[in-house]
Amino acid sequence: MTQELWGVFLNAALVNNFVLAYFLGICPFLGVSAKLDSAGRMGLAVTFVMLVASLCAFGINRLLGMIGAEYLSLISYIVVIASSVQLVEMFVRKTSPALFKQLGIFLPLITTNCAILAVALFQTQREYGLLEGLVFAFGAGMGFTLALVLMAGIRERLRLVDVPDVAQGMAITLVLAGILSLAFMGFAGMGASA
Amino acid sequence: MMPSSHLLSLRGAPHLHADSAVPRLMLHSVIALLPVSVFAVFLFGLAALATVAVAILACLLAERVCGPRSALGDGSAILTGLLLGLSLPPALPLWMVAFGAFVAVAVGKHLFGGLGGPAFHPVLVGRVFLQAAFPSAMAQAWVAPLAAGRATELPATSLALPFLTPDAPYDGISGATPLSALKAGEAGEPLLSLWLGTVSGSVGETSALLLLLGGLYLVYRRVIDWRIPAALLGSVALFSAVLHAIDPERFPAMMTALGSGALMLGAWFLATDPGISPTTRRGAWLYGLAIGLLVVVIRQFSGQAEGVMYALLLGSALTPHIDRWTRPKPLSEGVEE
Amino acid sequence: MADAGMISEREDGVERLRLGFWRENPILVQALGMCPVLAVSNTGVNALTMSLATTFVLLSSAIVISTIRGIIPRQVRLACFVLVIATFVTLTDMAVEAFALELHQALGAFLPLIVVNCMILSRIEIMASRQPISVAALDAIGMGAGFMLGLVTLGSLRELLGRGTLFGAQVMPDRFEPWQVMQLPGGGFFTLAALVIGFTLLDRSLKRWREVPA
Amino acid sequence: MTEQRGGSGLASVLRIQGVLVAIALSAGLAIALVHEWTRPMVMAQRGGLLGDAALEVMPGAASYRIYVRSADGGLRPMGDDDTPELFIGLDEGGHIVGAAVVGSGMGYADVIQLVYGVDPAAGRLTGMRVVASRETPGLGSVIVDDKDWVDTFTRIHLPFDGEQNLRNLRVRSNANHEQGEVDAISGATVSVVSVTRIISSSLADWLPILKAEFDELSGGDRG
Repeated sequence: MTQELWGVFLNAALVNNFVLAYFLGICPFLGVSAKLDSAGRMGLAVTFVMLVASLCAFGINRLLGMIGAEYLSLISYIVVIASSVQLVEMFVRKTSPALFKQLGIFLPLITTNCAILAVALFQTQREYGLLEGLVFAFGAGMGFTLALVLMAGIRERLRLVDVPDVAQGMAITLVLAGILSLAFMGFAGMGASA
Repeated sequence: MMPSSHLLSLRGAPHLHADSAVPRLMLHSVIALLPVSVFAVFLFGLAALATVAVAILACLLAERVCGPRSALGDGSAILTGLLLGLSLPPALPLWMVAFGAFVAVAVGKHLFGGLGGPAFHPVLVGRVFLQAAFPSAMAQAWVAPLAAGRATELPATSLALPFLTPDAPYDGISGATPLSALKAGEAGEPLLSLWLGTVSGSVGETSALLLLLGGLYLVYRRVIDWRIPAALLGSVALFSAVLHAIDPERFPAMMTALGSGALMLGAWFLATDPGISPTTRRGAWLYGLAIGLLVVVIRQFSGQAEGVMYALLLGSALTPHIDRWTRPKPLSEGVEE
Repeated sequence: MADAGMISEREDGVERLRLGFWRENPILVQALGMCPVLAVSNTGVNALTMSLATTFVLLSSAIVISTIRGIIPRQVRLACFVLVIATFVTLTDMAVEAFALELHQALGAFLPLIVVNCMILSRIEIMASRQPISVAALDAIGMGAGFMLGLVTLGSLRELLGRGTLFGAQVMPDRFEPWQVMQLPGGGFFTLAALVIGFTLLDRSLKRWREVPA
Repeated sequence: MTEQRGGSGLASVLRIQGVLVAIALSAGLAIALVHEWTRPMVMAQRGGLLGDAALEVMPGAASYRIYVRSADGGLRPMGDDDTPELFIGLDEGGHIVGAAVVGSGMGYADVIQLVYGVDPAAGRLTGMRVVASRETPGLGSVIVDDKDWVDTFTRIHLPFDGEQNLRNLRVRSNANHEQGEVDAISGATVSVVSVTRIISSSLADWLPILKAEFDELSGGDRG
């Protein structure tokens, strides 16, 4: 069991990294990853919201399964995840202004991030249980953070060099992501025990 | 960028502080790679010679096309080509070699701002691109060492027409490198031939001993920082020894791990590139350690037989962060800019 | 992107179509709405399906939102937008599943992911919730066409180089060695980068060419 | 996202609620209607895809009956709301000629769904078809495209230990099919291992049931 959970985690974080293998969440990826500090904090906030999303999706699947209305799942994910995140945001703002300053400002941004909904959808499609789902969400979030932070480091460095002007901005970031994506192929097959 | 780093650091590595530094680095690196290149031609014959020659020529051509200023003189394109050629399977179709060289120089180097700019080693970019683009060719284009007739004829696959699959099947026994044999659970090569290099493998990666000598020469010439290969090889040695102690059936012994694959080539000649490695001493240790760990993890736990290239790429992605953590605190802001 | 919101109601439809297709091309210029689609841009057919589905969702949501824009309270407008978009995405998903099951399986979870396509939400917010139906619809069509231009080019290129085929038909010579990397995520990033660079260069030379006779 | 200011008072709150509820209701209604309309088509197509694959992996089968596992661990004929789990193949004369099981599990990129044929009496596989997968085209997709490799599943014997307990299928280069070994393909290790693992774990579930029920089903030919 732990072996399988470890496999789920590795798969989500490294082998099928959300950003580098599925292109998910690249809107903030292109926007935020230029600054190292915010990249790390954004990543943590995303991880947190992914965990919330995974919990919500598990509950929704159970509930809709009971009344036989699975076809409403997509619309329910969207609504429930968005409102849960909003609740969490309000809660954090009240209880811990410091934490809110660190992570909270990203929360509204994240709600419509495709990576979040993808956690819910993938987890459903792969029929993960509650624990597996949470591990998957955590792995996906860690993988997202890792990709974001690695990119941010390189992008900060790239500001000092002479990138050809047509390639500046989006293009060079995409090439960077492409190379990282190829580098992550080194992890292919990890966690899938023979 | 870092006002105080070159006041505190006594490193001999050329940080572009003198105009002559680049050609000097290139010259000594080429000298250090000569023995292993000659050995490669002895081992694999014409195939090795053609691979290296095409890689160098293609790099020069790409440099000419992409580099607006005349940058051919600094020798960096020659070194890139040499290293790339040495890292490829000997019977790889030559058009693929040229393609990889072009990607290395155009994408890996000039897109990222030319010499001194690259975030990744251009050779690694070219190599990993070829690996991903033509996986079956890269997995099969091996040549048996010391084959008869190697001095006079090229493998038929080398001469495949550009962008086409070769007519002839790849000669080499598929998956014949010592590492892929280990991965498939077959018996490895004897330790001695592994270190001497009389085994199958990429053109210039087989002889761990000659690569080690070349690396030591670079250290002696103060061209590279000895801490990086020391940390890298040390961490590979440490982690493989630990794994081997846990399960000797499944994990190869320390000396096997050290002597096989592209480890020596990567540790001495690629990881040490001043453009992609950390600037501080502590950073160099951390960097080597991280890459070594990644090499062992990828080799032993992923689906890939060889992990050096991936580990090096990931390591260079870590460099900016390592630099940040280990940067000496400046005494006061903005001493000089 | 900032000035897109300030387009006045008088602006003629053709201009809106043109903007979305070229100068504000969602993929190549604005880098919007790529997340849910790039992962399945490895063949022409997948790219075409995804962009048709996206365009359909954008167009129908734009029409509906524009129709009911008078009664949507400002405070919950985003919730309303998302509800409408999610409905159309679910409908599309079910339709594709019913009529093309294998395509549906190839697209996997990425079809429902259209719901979080930032391009759709931003067009709804900027245009449909403020403009009459005709303008909103034309804008949606223009954006959808631009989206399709970017995505189908990307998908075709990846398929051509990565498999030697175009929309499933063999194009390259028999012994063409496919560049497998193009079918991998890394190749997707590279191809998109190349397209962005190509688009920028093309756009620049078009401008220069237009300036010469003037 | 949040707009704290704006109209206050009960009336406006009610209005907001009303609009939201109205939109949500019409959305739900539209989805439910289309769902009712498309579901039969989807189910038919699904069953068709699986059924076609099942016929291919049961040599000699001309038609099939579909079963699912019942709550007590036995088998029952598939109902309207079920997804197929087991196909029992019948020849022209209506005699049972084999069984095909639907299995699924995680591949390299996404879930792989497949159908494999098994002859419980002879203790061997009779074929395998991947029905749904998103493995990397050109690499992992060989589990669909590589005809030679797919065909080897008609020759693979189930590996039993001396006590007739089923052991796992394994992937090896130079595989010995008599020993339940599946050929490795370089560049597609993960996908090949996934397919093998899916069949292996599915067999562990199904083989006891099949062995127990097969005779009974054979006896029930006329029913």
